[in-house]
Amino acid sequence: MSLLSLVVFLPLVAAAALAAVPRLGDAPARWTWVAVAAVDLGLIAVLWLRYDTPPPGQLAFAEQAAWIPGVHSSYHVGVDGLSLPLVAMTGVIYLACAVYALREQHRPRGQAALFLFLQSVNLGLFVAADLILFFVFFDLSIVGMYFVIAGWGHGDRGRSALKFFLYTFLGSLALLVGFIGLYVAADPHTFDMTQLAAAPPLQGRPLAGGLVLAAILLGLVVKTPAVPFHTWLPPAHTDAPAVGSAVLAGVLLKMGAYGFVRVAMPMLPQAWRTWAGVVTVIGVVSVIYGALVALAQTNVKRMIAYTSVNHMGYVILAAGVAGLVAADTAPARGVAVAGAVTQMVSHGLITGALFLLAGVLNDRARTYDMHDFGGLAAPAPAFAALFAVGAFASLGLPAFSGFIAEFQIFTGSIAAAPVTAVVVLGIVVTAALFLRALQRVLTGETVGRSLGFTDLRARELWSVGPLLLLSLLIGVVPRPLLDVIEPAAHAVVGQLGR
Amino acid sequence: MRPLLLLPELLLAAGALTALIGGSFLPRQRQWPVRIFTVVVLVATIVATIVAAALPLRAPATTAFADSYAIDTATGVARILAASGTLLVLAVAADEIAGSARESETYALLLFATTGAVLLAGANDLLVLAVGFLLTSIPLYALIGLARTPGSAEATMKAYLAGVLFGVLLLLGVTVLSGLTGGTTYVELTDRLAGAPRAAVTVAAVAVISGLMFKAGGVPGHFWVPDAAEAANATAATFLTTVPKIGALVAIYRLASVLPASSSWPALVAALAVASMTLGNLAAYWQPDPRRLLGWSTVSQVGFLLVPVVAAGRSGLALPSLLGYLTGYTVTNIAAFAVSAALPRRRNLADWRGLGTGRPWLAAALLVALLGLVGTPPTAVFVGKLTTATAAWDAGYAWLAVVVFVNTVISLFYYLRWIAAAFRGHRQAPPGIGEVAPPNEGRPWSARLAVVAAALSLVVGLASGLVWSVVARP
Amino acid sequence: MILQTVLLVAAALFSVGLYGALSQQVVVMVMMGLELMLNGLILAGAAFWWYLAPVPSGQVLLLVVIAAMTVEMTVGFAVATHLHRVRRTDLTDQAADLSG
Amino acid sequence: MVTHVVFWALAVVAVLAGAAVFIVDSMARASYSLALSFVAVGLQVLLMQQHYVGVVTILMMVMEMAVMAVYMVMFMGMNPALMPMSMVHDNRAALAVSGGVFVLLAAGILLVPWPARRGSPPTDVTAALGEELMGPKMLVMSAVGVVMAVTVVAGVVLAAHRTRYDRFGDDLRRRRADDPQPGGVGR
Amino acid sequence: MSHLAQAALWSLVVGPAAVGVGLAMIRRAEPIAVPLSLTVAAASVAASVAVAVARPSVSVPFLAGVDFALTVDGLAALLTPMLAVVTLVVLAAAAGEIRRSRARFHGLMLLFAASATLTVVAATLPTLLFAWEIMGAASYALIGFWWRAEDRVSAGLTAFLTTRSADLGLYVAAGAALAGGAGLALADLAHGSPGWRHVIAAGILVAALGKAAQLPFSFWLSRAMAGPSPVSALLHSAAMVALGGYLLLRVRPLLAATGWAAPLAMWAGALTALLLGAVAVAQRDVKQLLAASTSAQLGFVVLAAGADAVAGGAAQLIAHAVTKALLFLAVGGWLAALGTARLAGLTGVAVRWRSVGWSATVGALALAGIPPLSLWATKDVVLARVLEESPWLYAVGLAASALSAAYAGKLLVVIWSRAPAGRRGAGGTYRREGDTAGGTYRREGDSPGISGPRQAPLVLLAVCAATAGLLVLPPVGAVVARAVGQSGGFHVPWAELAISAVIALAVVLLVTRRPPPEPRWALRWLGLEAAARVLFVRPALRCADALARFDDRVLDRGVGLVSAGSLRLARLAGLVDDRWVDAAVERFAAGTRRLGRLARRPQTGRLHQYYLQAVIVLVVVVVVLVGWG
Repeated sequence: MSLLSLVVFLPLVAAAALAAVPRLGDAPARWTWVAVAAVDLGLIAVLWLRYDTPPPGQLAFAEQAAWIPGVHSSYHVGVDGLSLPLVAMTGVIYLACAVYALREQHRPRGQAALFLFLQSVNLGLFVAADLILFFVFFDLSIVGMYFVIAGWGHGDRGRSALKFFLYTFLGSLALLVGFIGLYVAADPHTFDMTQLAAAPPLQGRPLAGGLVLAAILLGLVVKTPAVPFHTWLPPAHTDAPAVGSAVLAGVLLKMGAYGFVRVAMPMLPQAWRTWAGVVTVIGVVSVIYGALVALAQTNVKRMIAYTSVNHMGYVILAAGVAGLVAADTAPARGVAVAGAVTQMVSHGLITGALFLLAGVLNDRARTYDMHDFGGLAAPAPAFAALFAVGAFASLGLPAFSGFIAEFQIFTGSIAAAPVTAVVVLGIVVTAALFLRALQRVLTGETVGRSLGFTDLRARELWSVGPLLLLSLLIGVVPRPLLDVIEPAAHAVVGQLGR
Repeated sequence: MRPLLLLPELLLAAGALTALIGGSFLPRQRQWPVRIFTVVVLVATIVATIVAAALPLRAPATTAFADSYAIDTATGVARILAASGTLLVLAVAADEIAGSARESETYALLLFATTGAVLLAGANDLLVLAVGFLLTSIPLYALIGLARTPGSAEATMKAYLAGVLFGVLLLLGVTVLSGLTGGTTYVELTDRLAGAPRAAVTVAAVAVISGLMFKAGGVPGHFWVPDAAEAANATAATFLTTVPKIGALVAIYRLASVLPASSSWPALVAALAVASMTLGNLAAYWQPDPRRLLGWSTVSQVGFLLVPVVAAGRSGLALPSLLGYLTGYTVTNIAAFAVSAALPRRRNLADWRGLGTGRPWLAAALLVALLGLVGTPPTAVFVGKLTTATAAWDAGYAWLAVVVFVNTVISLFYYLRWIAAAFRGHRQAPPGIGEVAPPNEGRPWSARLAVVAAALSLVVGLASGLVWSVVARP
Repeated sequence: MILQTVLLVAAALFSVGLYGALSQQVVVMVMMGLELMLNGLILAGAAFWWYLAPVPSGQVLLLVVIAAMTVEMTVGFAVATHLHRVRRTDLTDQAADLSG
Repeated sequence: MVTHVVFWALAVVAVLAGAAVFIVDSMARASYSLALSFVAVGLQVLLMQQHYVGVVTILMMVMEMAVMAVYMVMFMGMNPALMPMSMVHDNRAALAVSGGVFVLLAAGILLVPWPARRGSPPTDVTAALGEELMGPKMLVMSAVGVVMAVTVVAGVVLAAHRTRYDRFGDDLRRRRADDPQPGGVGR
Repeated sequence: MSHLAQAALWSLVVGPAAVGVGLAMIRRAEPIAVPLSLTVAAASVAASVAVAVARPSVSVPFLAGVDFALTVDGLAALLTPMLAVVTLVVLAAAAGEIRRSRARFHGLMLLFAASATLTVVAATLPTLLFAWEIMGAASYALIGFWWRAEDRVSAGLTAFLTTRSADLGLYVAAGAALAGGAGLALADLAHGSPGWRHVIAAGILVAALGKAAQLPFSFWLSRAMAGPSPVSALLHSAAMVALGGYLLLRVRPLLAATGWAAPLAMWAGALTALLLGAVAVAQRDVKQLLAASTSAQLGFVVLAAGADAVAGGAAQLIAHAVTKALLFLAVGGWLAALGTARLAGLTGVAVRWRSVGWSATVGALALAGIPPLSLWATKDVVLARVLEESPWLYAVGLAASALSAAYAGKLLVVIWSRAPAGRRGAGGTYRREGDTAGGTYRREGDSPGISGPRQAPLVLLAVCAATAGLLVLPPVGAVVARAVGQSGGFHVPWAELAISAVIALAVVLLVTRRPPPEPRWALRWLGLEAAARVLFVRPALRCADALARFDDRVLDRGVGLVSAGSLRLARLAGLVDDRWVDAAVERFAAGTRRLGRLARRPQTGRLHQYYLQAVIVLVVVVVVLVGWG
């Protein structure tokens, strides 16, 4: 059991322990969660420190063990520049959630176990190097999130959870169909990602390649989510608990986006090139559409949910642009892909923080509606400050990670496909909607539910603060992150050239 | 001749008779020795199978009684599965019928039916097939009728009449086939069917396969399944939705691989598969009674199980994936039924509220079992679905793989209805079966079985490499 | 008297039996219909044996058919009795609670 | 020639008797006509040189129908002579379907190019059958034996509602079985 | 180059930024806020002088293939100290004026100043954009500093949105630069591939005009007046607006390389100088007057950038910066004292507060271009250069300078004229006009009257405003010209200087005789808001009309119209989202449920019907298979 497997399965073991020990009190359960999450993050830090970029097409810390030899599927894990940042981001967000949930009253033991389970699943997905393994974790994450929403949510949670489950499960099965297509097309048959990426099947078979890609895209796009497959997102977020939303937006959405760079692009380069235009359009539409719809929301959580559609739209756009292979745009497309991966990390941190803050609103005032608040800055200055910082970070202000990501995506996309310049309108709309929200909720005379609003408690401060701080850090000193990402990004672009 | 090759079957049949006779001398409350004996017989069967398979002194695959019975991996796996399936069912019986007047007879009937299932699976001769059909069907009628309730009587009648009709069909097909070829063993069929008139062969194929669909419980022979699952007692319901299917599906596989492609049997099987899974899923959609819901879900599972049969002879994955899926299906389905058997009074999904808080382990078992039946990784059925769909695609039936997964989405809905009910809040139930349930509400053995079987389905899924190495033996 | 003619007679018996099985309400009468179908089957089997393949296995098949018929009927009587005892009816239509 | 005449006569008898089963208005008569139809078929089988099977058919069916008549009167408690009955449903559909099936079967029978006869019948069919049973088809016959046993068990379990524990007490200690009417086993 | 200088350069940016963020975030920093910020500001003055002398340049790797690079070239060497000094002075003045939330105020100001400095020394596009956007955000926070007043916050929102939409130009330019292949360093932009070069130039031009409040973006500046007057003093003089012009000065080779960008910039600058000058003349509110004059004066800088008169432009920037800072601080003092910003309310203030009055007078005279004060010289050096380009532009420039003399004169007349009694009532009418600035100054709880410490900086600024003209006059001028790399060497256009001096004096005298006209179009800032409405909302209207009824009431909603228009669109999108996309899924689910009910039909419970179904199914199957196979 090497370090990587330890990182992945430590939370799972802890979850099993928590679930098995029936007489465990609430406080110990909560603190166990925090402790395990912290240890896991520490292990991830060790991982990062001992990481050195593997040669293209290979993985660091790779492990392989036979699993289902009959279909050439194995337990194969490893990390590279695409997955390592996401792994780290996952660890951070789960730790933040653990801290945030320290005051959870409703079945804390179950919640801790469930979230630890989810953490294992998500980490596993990001390190999986075998399609079936990938799918296993992909599906289990859906199951776990279903119980998070149905068990700890509020509002019409049952329905939202069911909708989420059916929607994303449909997507995951489409994904599985695509995977089987890859397997059958590969010669020799295999589910191994590295082999499939090394010798992409379905080259020179446009129809079959297109169909398989379509299945995979459907699965990923539903999860990402992109217009018009995003309608499960707002209800799920609105009814999910704060930590649930943070994990859902911060980590689960990335699974879809990660699939683009990990599965779809390297394994179906030709089909991807053929359909890159479509993907680009989907991305552009998601960006603009998500921003506009978010602008129309008066429910803070719904608004943030729709900005997720907008932000993930940038990722899809970059992925699509990367496929628009032209003469000398390879470096630019590399920049775009690097920006996409950065965006995944950045969006995870920032949106996670914003959702936790929105959770504070509901925790104090039992509502998310902007109109119920006003002048909140007076009673809750700390909340106001963090919310403002989060908002500016999310609208892509420099010195925050969002700028790094979006700047790369913009420059890369515009350089590779000048038409995509329209998406810059997105950041103006985003700015408008966040400033409007700030004005509605924080400024003006203190009225409505703002009266008697207690400011952030320590646990909330210590869960949200670090996330934003990290985003700031990335925004000011991006090199450590980019040094990890860029080689892998350029490798992906290189693979697309085949 | 080599009758020793049939040692497991002999053990089962002899064990059945012994249990029957031995039981008749035991006082009603003390028939447990028969149960123990049955367990011993089943374990012995499994051991015998494994030993025989492990023995190096014969070629991996052979036949007995002049080609009329095949001894190969499929038969071996079927023996093990049928025996262990019955073994697990005994746990349900231990709660339900312990001390009842017909306990010994029940064990005897279970063993007989198991024998029949194994005979079906191994049948390499049309006549053996027909007799195996009888041998599995007849005990089932009695088992369904065991619970002397109006419902069970009705279910018995329906199962019986359906059985006879499809038996006639089976015999019709057998008659035509043997008439055309002048032989009954599959070896002869393979040689001679090629030249036979296509129309006649097609009619015969339809007749035989649909006759077997009665035992498998798929379209068009599915009508009795939900009724029996609902009305029969838990022991019978669990058994007859699990063990006979093993025999029937392996039998269908063997027959299909004998038939000439000109009889377009793949189209037939594919059609039956799609019909079964779709009808089963849709009909299960609104069932209020968990037992009946499971009954319909088994219909849909048969549809999934038929998928690899379509690929028979076209993909090397066909047989292993079928056997693998059968393994996963057996444990998972038994787990699901065991959960419903553990709380026999909750005959409406609404009654299951608060299970998650009241009986966490049982709830977990239910969760694993149902999600397993959906095909959620990493349970055994997931591996089954994955491999079978892959086999179908590999054999050029990509659309069938797609249909499989579309149906999986549909199936998700009704399984979730039960899960959601079980995990939603506390339960406002009529007094008497409230949260503080009387100790006799729960049935300990069934509950244990549920947890064990659920765990098994997880283990089989995770250790599918091991399972595969068994089912993929040459 | 050639194969086809015999088979036609068998088919006639089979269809008559099928009609009975479909139309009768009393369980025992339905059973009679099924028996009649088997009857036709016996005739067809015999004809196949005689005209196509006069090999012993064909005879065994006929025996199996007869055995099956007997067995099914025996169980049938038991089922009918059971139904009659538990539900006080011998009509299929009066035992139609389980549905949907 | 003679055989032809006889065959056709028997054919007519068999089919008509078969049809009569569902026309006559009492179960007893129905069972008798079924028996008649079976006898006719048995004779036809005999015509086709399969003496053993033919005889077995005839004997078995006569016995079975006798049993059925008795059964009717005993259990169903209906007097065959008096009780007229026509209990049919969906008659039209049944007619249509069975008619259609007959047409299809006939069409198939007439259109299918039946293969030529393989080999010739053994000199002593019955002996050959015996050897077949004791030889290659032993498994089948032994399985049939098991089936018979199962049938007994199943039949008893279903039909007999009074178990040994009702007759001899839960611990089977009772010397004399107490039966509702005298004359059971264990007397 | 010494590491010391590099450290100084870093500290110049990092120091204020870090301290600023700290002050703004940490709540208990209130007591130490003012001393700390003043110390930092003073320190950065020293550092700025150091870097101005040593001209260091530093860089760290930032994004793919492009560094986070700072460099101090001649231009930056001129501006950095000016920026630092003005910041220090304004902060010192603010120490007296802002009494509550000092920590937040000084923190934001320092952050703002730091980002401005970074903008000045930025050497690559990402670095520039980095500073540029933070500057915008800080300005938002500062304009909306008194967040309890909704209108101030929304004024900040307007400013931020307008400038950010202009900033999109920089994003596009960055993309183009990456594609152009010449790299993202500001110096290399001119060498991009010809096709992309135009895109780069266009993008930068838009961004710069937006920040510099040139036409057509000028209107945000008038809303920006809602902020505290120290903010205006910094934002309008040295920091944000000025840097728009500065950017154009930085990239003039690029503008020249494209061929069309330079003339465009010249015309934009000239027209802004002319029209906004007219606007300034027409204003009745002193802050609005000064705001308009800011746009106008920066017009000369943009003009200079286009005409490649870097030295003149830089000097103009500096001179204008000190002058404007001076005027805003002075006016701010009066506002605080009197509670009104209306010109009519300020009559005779110079008589009441002499020292402030005299400083303000020097500023006003400089603004008017009266020799030998600063703007007189700087402006005319630029104009002289323009004359070589085209006489028309020169004419426009002269007219513009005449107008500047006019509004400066107008201000002078007001502050020196004898005050009629009952002036106080003016405040009331003033409030009724809807601008709440006057009304809200009271809330800050400032004591009326201009205290001692406030006067020192004013005097200092007045001296600078008087003497900054030396930057273009011998002997310093030659040095400056060489420093900034002025093409064509250094010479003093005595003739033009004389002409403009005469014009300025004449206009001022004229204004003192009879007040200038106040045309409505000018009073309303040329109806630029209406223009924005037409340009941005009309399309929005058209889409919205196609999508849903989008009523005209929106037309009254002022500047927020762009967002209002898209708001409607957005609501519709939201509707579509719920009604169609979602509904499709729901419908599918419903269909499945119905099928579920349907599928239970065959299970009638009647056995003979099962028989029928089975037989029929089989017959059909057989027929199909036999027929089809």
